[in-house]
Amino acid sequence: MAKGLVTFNEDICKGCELCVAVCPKKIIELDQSKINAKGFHPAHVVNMDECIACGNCAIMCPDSVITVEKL
Amino acid sequence: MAKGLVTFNEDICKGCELCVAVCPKKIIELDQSKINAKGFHPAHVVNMDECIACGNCAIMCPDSVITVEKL
Amino acid sequence: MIEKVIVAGFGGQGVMALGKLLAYGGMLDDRQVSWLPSYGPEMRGGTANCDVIVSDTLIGSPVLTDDATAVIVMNLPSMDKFESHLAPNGKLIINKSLIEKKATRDDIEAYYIDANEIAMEIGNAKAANMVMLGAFLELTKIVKPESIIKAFTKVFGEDKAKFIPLNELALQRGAEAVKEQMAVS
Amino acid sequence: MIEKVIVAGFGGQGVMALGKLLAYGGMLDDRQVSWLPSYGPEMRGGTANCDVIVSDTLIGSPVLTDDATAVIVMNLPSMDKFESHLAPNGKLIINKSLIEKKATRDDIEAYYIDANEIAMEIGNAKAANMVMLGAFLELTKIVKPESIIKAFTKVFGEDKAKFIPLNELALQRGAEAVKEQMAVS
Amino acid sequence: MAKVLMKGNEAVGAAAIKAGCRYFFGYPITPQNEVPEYMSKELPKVGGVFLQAESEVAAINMVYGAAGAGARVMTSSSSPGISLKQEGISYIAGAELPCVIVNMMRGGPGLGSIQAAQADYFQATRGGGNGDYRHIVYAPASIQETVDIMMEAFDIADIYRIPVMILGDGMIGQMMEAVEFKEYVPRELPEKDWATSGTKEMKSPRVVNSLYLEPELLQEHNVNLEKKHKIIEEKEVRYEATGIEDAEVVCVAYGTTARVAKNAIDDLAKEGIKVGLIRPITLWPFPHEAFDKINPQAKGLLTIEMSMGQMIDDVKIASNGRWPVAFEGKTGGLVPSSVDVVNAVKKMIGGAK
Amino acid sequence: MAKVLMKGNEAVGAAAIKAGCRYFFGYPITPQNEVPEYMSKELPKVGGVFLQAESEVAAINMVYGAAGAGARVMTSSSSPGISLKQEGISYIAGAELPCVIVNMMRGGPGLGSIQAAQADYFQATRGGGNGDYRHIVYAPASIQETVDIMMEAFDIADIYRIPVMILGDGMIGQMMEAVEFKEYVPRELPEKDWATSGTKEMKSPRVVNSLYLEPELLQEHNVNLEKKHKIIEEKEVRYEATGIEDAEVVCVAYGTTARVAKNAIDDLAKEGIKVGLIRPITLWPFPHEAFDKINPQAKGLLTIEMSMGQMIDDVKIASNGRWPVAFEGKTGGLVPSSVDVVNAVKKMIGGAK
Amino acid sequence: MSTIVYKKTKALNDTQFHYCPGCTHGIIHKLIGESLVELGVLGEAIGVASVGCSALCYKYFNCDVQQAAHGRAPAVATGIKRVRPENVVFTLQGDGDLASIGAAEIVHAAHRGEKITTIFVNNAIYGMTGGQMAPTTLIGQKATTAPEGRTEEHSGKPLKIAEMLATIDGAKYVERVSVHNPAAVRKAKKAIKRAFQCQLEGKGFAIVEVLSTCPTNWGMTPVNALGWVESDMIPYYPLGNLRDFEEAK
Amino acid sequence: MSTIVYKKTKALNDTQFHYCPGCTHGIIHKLIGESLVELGVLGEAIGVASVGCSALCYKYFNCDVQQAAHGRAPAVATGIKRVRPENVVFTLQGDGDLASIGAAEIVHAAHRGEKITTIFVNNAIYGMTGGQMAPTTLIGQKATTAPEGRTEEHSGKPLKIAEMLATIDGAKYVERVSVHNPAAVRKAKKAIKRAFQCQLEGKGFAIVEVLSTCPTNWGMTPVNALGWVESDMIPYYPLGNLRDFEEAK
Ligand SMILES: Cc1ncc(C[n+]2csc(CCOP(=O)(O)OP(=O)(O)O)c2C)c(N)n1
Ligand SMILES: Cc1ncc(C[n+]2csc(CCOP(=O)(O)OP(=O)(O)O)c2C)c(N)n1
Ligand code: SF4
Ligand code: SF4
Ligand code: SF4
Ligand code: SF4
Ligand code: SF4
Ligand code: SF4
Ligand SMILES: [Mg+2]
Ligand SMILES: [Mg+2]
Repeated sequence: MAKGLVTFNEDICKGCELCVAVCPKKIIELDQSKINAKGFHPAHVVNMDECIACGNCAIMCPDSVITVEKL
Repeated sequence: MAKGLVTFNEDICKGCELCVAVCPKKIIELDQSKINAKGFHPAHVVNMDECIACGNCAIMCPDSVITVEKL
Repeated sequence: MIEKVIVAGFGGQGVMALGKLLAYGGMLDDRQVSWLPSYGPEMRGGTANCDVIVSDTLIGSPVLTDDATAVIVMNLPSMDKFESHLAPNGKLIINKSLIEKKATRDDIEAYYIDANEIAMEIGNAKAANMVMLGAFLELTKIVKPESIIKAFTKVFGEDKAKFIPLNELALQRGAEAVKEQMAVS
Repeated sequence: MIEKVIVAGFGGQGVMALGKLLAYGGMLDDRQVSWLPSYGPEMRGGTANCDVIVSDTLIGSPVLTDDATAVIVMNLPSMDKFESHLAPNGKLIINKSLIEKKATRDDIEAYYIDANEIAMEIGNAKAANMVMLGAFLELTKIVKPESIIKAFTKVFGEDKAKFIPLNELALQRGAEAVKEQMAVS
Repeated sequence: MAKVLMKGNEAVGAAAIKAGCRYFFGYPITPQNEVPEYMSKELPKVGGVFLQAESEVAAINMVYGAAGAGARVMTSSSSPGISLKQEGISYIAGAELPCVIVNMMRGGPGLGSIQAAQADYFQATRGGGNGDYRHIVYAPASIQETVDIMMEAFDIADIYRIPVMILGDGMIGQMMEAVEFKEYVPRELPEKDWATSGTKEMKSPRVVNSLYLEPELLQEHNVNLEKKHKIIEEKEVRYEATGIEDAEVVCVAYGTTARVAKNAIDDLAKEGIKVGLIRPITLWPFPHEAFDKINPQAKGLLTIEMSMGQMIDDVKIASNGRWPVAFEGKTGGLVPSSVDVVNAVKKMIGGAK
Repeated sequence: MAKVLMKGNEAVGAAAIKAGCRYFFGYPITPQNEVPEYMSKELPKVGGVFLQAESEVAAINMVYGAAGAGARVMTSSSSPGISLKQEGISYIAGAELPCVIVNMMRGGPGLGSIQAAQADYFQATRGGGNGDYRHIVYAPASIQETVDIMMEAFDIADIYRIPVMILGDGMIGQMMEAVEFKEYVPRELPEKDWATSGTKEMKSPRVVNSLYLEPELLQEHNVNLEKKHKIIEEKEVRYEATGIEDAEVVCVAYGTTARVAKNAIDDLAKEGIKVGLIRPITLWPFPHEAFDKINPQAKGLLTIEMSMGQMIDDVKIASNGRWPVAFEGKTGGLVPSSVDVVNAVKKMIGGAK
Repeated sequence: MSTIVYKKTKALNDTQFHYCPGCTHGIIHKLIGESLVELGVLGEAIGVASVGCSALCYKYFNCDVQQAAHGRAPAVATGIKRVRPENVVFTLQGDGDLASIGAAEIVHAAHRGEKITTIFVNNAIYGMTGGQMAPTTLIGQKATTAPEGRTEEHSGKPLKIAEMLATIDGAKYVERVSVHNPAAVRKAKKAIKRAFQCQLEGKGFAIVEVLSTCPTNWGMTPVNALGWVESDMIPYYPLGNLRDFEEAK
Repeated sequence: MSTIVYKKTKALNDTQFHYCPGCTHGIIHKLIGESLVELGVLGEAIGVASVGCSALCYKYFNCDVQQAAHGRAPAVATGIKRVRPENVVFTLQGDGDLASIGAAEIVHAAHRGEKITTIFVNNAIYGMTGGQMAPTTLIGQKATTAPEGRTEEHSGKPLKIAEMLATIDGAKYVERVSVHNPAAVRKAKKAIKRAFQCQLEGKGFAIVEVLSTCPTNWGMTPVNALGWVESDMIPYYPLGNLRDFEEAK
């Protein structure tokens, strides 16, 4: 399996959880410890090692928060 | 064959010849000898004996000029 | 010099064309001209009329109400409607072929032209309007018949040039017809 | 007596509801009232604010520009925007839970309420707006808390009656929180 | 009835239903959405019909059909939507059908903004549609007045067989105030003996129409409409006028801006400056008569609008050169403040006192 | 070029093409059908596009799109069709796009008649659409003038980025007069650096828009529009004024009725009655300045219209109480006669002389 | 004894039609009138006239009529029917009116399943205004706004209204007929009657598209115009029923 | 070395969307932008914004945009395309905009075979104005103007735009897609690209109907909204291609 690197432009995340829902590895979560300027808990990957770089999260993110790289 | 009696409300005939065209017996003509108040030669039946009371002429007359009776 | 003319008849009798030729001819004679049509609600078979002004001076309103100097009527309903639009001493030119009635006013000049018959004689029933125009021109001299003929292809297109001789003739015959009456009247 | 209040925050923080309860309560207390909302282009997640006037005399314009007697701000952008709308000596009531900044003007009275924390404490984060309202009522006495509670089912419907005790508590806690500051300030 | 706190838009709906309106055809547009939303909830309960049309154009033509069939019917929209209704309104006026049209104005031109404005005054009072027609325009300044006028509007429409427009703005539509619903007491209304209902009961066919191909008949029709307009101008003018006989300056303002003017006038009074107010309640017919009562020595008239200046034309006509006419306004969703008005008045009387 | 005899409607088309108009979007309606018909025949010959839209609403929005893409574009219609275009016109004004709109007015309200009228004056000059906007309105009185104005109209539209309306009537559209086409000499025109054309040549994206959700921005936009309007009012007013300095009565009339007025004035002159004429050529901006030249002792102003009286509002504003203002008119397709005008003038000066 | 084979319907009064000689608008008027009489609902009928040559039809029908703005007859009919569900409401619309400016209104009357009956007179031209191109004008057909004839490249292929509306569930009866000869007229009458029946049974929206002539603007004699319907129109606009009270496919 | 699997398209600038959290309007914007870039025509593109939540899309796209009146985007696009046939013109329209007020304009853009591309965002509701019923609102679905849920008796069954337009010959490409999961999004992108291809090849009108969510007005979480598209919308609005460059049947 390919490995992935997923980065979030946290400031513009709206916490909608679409990325969370479509990640096949279930490794995305909202970061309850943060609130961004828009007032949302931004999404982040909790276990990057499991990421398979499928791009689903990025494809589904309506706000282009996510960049996915294959390592 | 049924026999027919066809009457024309000549004053309102517009001389369009639709009745002429659809008469299966070809017995309708415009009466070139008359001009009605609207400025048209009105239609009339030239040989009533041949009329079969099919009603075609009346059905097609857009101006309800024609009444057809079966004798 | 100014002529304010109402031309009226059934749709199909060429009243609009008559008016246009008159206006175009007037323009070719370097006069001021206007032509204003008016149609009934019917697309075909209804009545039609136009107001034409040919003048040496600037034309004000193109609408003629009760100040027409001439009225050319091609059928009875038109005569009934427009006789009253003539100014006193105006000319009423009547298509006798289709109108049996006489003018009712006595403060005007009336002329009776067998326009349809004359047109048939010269070979085309459709030229009745030109016969009437010929009569009008003879009476008023407001536009030269040559100018009308020049206007012909402008109004109807070059491909109608072949009808010019017929129409020239119609104008002449109309003029002749009215001359007789000018003599007697 | 007249209070002209701007209530502002994120959509979802209940600022519109706060304003409505205040206006309805004022009406039950036989005062003249007006409530005027204003939304940003976003349907959700944007900012929202409303102007509320509670008065003993006829209300002129329902719009508050720079003549607010009190401003209740639930988040930082609202504070940045509306602090300037306060009239001199006006009251700025700040949701300290989300706003770290202090009031910048010194011709006004500022109060800092840990609204979100207090609301969490009493069991519902959504009640932060009621905590703020409690503080405001304590400061101004413009409407009786009982009237706000009476207004509750009118504004939200009978089926929300079960939330009344919670909201009553939130009003009280807000009042208490501001009382401490009135003491110190 | 006890007072309730209500949004202007909902109050519009409630008042209409109380006044017997049973049919509503409309299309969503901010800031009047609560009108159709209220109607969709409440009309079915009283046996009425709410229908969301496919467009404002369709809505106004549904109103035409329903009104022609004898119904009490209304529609509601906001500025761009009202623009689309202009042909239909012209038809309704031409066919002399009664109906009520609400316009909660917003900023323009074009898509503009969704905030309150008063920039459709010309359209409302001059007819944005084609031909010689008029319709009554009421401009309420509070929710209570909106409700009271709504309840009368349907009667007025029926009596004169004319569309009646309620010209509010986004603020009137969106704000909440306390309001009391009086019992609806209908005026004496003429029978709708022109409404299409089928010829069954042996009546002769009825035609609802605005087409008159013969110019003479159309002219006659226009003259008859004009006669009706004259009667309305005589009988239906409404306005509020305060302190105009001895004013130094008279403010003229309607709806929301009249409220601002009142604040300013109070403030100016405190400074000893006497300012009067004419608040047209009917924009058409415009209250020309009110101007005859103005202090002839007044320094001028100040028109205040949430527009770049539209009613000012009527103020000038009414003034007829007797006083200078000035303008103070904001547009695009902004509301002039009482300070703006105070300053404008002071400018007119020549600096601060 | 030699004179030709042309129908007004065709002359409109011919002049537009001479002025470089290459796009026409319209919908049939009497009495202006010869405009689209002419364009459908002639535009393809010069590489232009004629498109019959599905409706007037679509047509005006196609004009919006084409104008926004930088084209010289026009549409044409008659009264009810113009009503339908009001929202679109408001958008075009709001987005500051240049275009030419022809209205050959007919009788109204509603479907009305197909005969000539001047009953859309309010709509044309006040904007039947929503919001604060204006557009230039030219009212030619002869085919020659129509042609001359058409050829300028596109330049004016480009210079000010504003819709320009040619307000004719069925008579102007249907009549034939001799007309001479002068060579089109364009004014100095600003570059259309706002037109959407793709960002290919490394330009930054362009937006054509009338939406300003922030009230402050919309207000600013409105103030900018107003500034433009003021410049137009200063620079583009056009009118004809004759014999007004020593007139007993001054007629005010535009288009067709101005021609009637001229006849009447000639007739009155023969009777020794001095009557002047103000003929606004631009209806907006209205020629207020002309009124300052009127004989202060004149007995009054007579507005003549083919309507129940619409321009009379502007005449009253311009008069500003200096003279009484009277009205003479016919509507619904009828044209006032010179006798009507003569009588009206005599009435004003107190019976026959 | 004699029996009447054909006599003017009592649904029409004695005002003479303003239609051009041989224009089949007149035949369609007769069919509507006869259908209303035969169904016994003339007294309940409220017609909606559109803008086109038939704009003046209110002068001819012996029933109540409202004249509607161009294209808006379905909206006007909706307004009437919602107020008076017990009445029989129909619109009479031309192809300029219904297929062009009124496209949204007819689609949405169908979409809502409005219980009205529409008689759609498709003569492939704008009659009243003098022969401009309609959405239904055939490829190659000349019109005053398509002086060289309609081309697909410039204006697309003619719009098939019956086919389009038949995809909408609320359109419970959709049929295309013609009136170019007596047999066709008899079929057209059946369809019109059934379209009213659809309304009487409360099924939903019903429309009959009738291919009709415009001798004046086609530049043909009335008789030749009938021939053109058969030779040119019917091949592009096939006659037949598309929906007969059942659901959309 | 790492390769980029997914990165924000350069067809969008850095302005943040005003859309509600999880609203799939944003996904659709991305697909349009990516398609334009991949086809190499971003520089030729002229978009037409409609009136609905996407009215402000001109703030986001890195191409020229005209904002159109409600429902009239196809007319505006027609005006642009007839003036600039070499440009790539697209409209982005909601279901209120396209299926309701703009029904005539979309039908006629299709009818004329206008060489434009329409992206039709069907979220079964009026988003921007706060949740009123659309022609596409499902039976039983609640809306602020259908507080008890839409009923067939009152408002008919929802309008199937793709099916209706597919009957029109000039509509050369018609497909319905969804964006409720990554696989659907990938298919949607293909369809949108092909719809632009249709324009680039000069075939005619192309439309892609995209089933989209409105969590806010549906009263659901964004994730549940995706589920509702699958469970409720797709069964009524079947996905798939209806016209792929060929003639209408
Ligand atoms: C809003 C509006 N636009 C245009 C017209 C002009 N107009 C009158 S009838 C007509 C079209 C007639 O064509 P059609 O509907 O096919 O009817 P037909 O005359 O062919 O029977 C038009 C465009 C109008 N009256 N109103
Ligand atoms: C002429 C006109 N009518 C109504 C409106 C109000 N309006 C704005 S957006 C909208 C509908 C939005 O719904 P939709 O097209 O489905 O887009 P969505 O917001 O759902 O994406 C309406 C009716 C308007 N701006 N203009
Ligand atoms: S790329 Fe795939 S696996 Fe990795 S976080 Fe995104 S959705 Fe999960
Ligand atoms: S999909 Fe995008 S906006 Fe939504 S939570 Fe994930 S990163 Fe944030
Ligand atoms: S009834 Fe038949 S046979 Fe007799 S005249 Fe008429 S068409 Fe001819
Ligand atoms: S069909 Fe009727 S109108 Fe035509 S010629 Fe025969 S009788 Fe006359
Ligand atoms: S113009 Fe055509 S459709 Fe109209 S009445 Fe004449 S023939 Fe019939
Ligand atoms: S209202 Fe609905 S469609 Fe609009 S942005 Fe929010 S979720 Fe999306
Ligand atoms: Mg037709
Ligand atoms: Mg939507």
